[in-house]
Amino acid sequence: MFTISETSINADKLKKQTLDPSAGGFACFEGWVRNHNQGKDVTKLAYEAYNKLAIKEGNRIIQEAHKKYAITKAFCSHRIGLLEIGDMAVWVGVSAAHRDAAFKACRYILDQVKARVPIWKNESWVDGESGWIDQE
Amino acid sequence: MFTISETSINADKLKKQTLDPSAGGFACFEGWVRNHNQGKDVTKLAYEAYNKLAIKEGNRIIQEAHKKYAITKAFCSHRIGLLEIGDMAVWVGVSAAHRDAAFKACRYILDQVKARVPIWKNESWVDGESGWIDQE
Amino acid sequence: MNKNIEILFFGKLKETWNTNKLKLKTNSDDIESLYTEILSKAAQTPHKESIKVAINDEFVDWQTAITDGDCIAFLPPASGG
Amino acid sequence: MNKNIEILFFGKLKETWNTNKLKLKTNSDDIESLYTEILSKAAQTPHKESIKVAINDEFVDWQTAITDGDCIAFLPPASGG
Repeated sequence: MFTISETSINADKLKKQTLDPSAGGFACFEGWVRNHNQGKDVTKLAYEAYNKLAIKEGNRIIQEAHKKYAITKAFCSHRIGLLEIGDMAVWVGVSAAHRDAAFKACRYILDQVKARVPIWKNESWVDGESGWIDQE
Repeated sequence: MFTISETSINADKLKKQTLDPSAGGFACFEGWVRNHNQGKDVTKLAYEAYNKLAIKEGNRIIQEAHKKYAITKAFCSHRIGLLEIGDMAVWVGVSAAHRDAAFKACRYILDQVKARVPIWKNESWVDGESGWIDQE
Repeated sequence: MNKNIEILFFGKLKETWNTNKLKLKTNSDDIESLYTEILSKAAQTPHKESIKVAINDEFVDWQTAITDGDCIAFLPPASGG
Repeated sequence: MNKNIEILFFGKLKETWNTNKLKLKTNSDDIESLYTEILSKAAQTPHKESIKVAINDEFVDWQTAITDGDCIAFLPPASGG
């Protein structure tokens, strides 16, 4: 399941939802707001989403991961709104019987979410400027 | 750092050690004991290690990961002794500025640990038999 | 035929059009024509090739016909994660 | 020359030699010869190609010389994780 979170991402809760008694492997990725990006000192960061479409597209990506890889459960949550340095921006977790599927599906979901889910990052920098960030 | 754990692996503590204020990406893998492996119902599982050599080899693998990938911190811990269904057998976590390095280093450490670190799995099955497990 | 529509702008396209929402009456038949129609309202020249379009919360292509009451969104490249 | 050595067996090799440790006096000069020497004590035929060897807690190759007081380990393929 893909969700948009307007408050802090609860990684522990998401992990509990992803683990499964039948799945021996669990792969996960967390993206954190750091004080430096593309050579600039970041003071704060905001994510904006086209919520309805983001949730649809995010869930399509999760479904694709289930079709492509032998996985048990997969969750992804993306934070929106104003984030502070040290906040978690995105969480992806996948459980599977084998590590290969867990790793590949986790990476697939993260990459596809970054590329396709309508969410945009706006950074504020120490020089007082701010701007919309183009994709890495 | 690579460690051998004779009691439950403390994933939260390992994660805190791996996260770094300068690293925006965190990738992690957990291996859990499940009640089924290679078509057999598992009742319990024991890992034996050649401790001194395992710790040396595990730390060499972590060092290799640091050389091969632009990562910030990497930890791996492997449980030994008698494990129950639902126990964590191995934990790998990597922090890095970018997701690609985090994912690749996490996978590298896991694969190399499984292949090279002198640790052996002994399973007991519902039929009362037990045996040393060959590599997947 | 005149259609009443709503247009949503996201990310840097809000700056391009200086708003996140436009309501207007249009004669444009498809999104491509609508885009050309509203270009005159843009403060800067947007990079059209990188824009994705949606109607009523679903991705569509630029040739998709517009009907009365549609909500059309212009989306710059995603930059989440 | 006679050397006093200790041999450690791990994993399924403990079953092959019915023990996890042997102390013995040997004339073998390297690990390869030592392995041949102790094969007569094995309950089953081990798969030599899959065995790794260590001396004093460090991986070495089969041609490594044995010296008095060495602790030699025979390791089946790892199966952790």
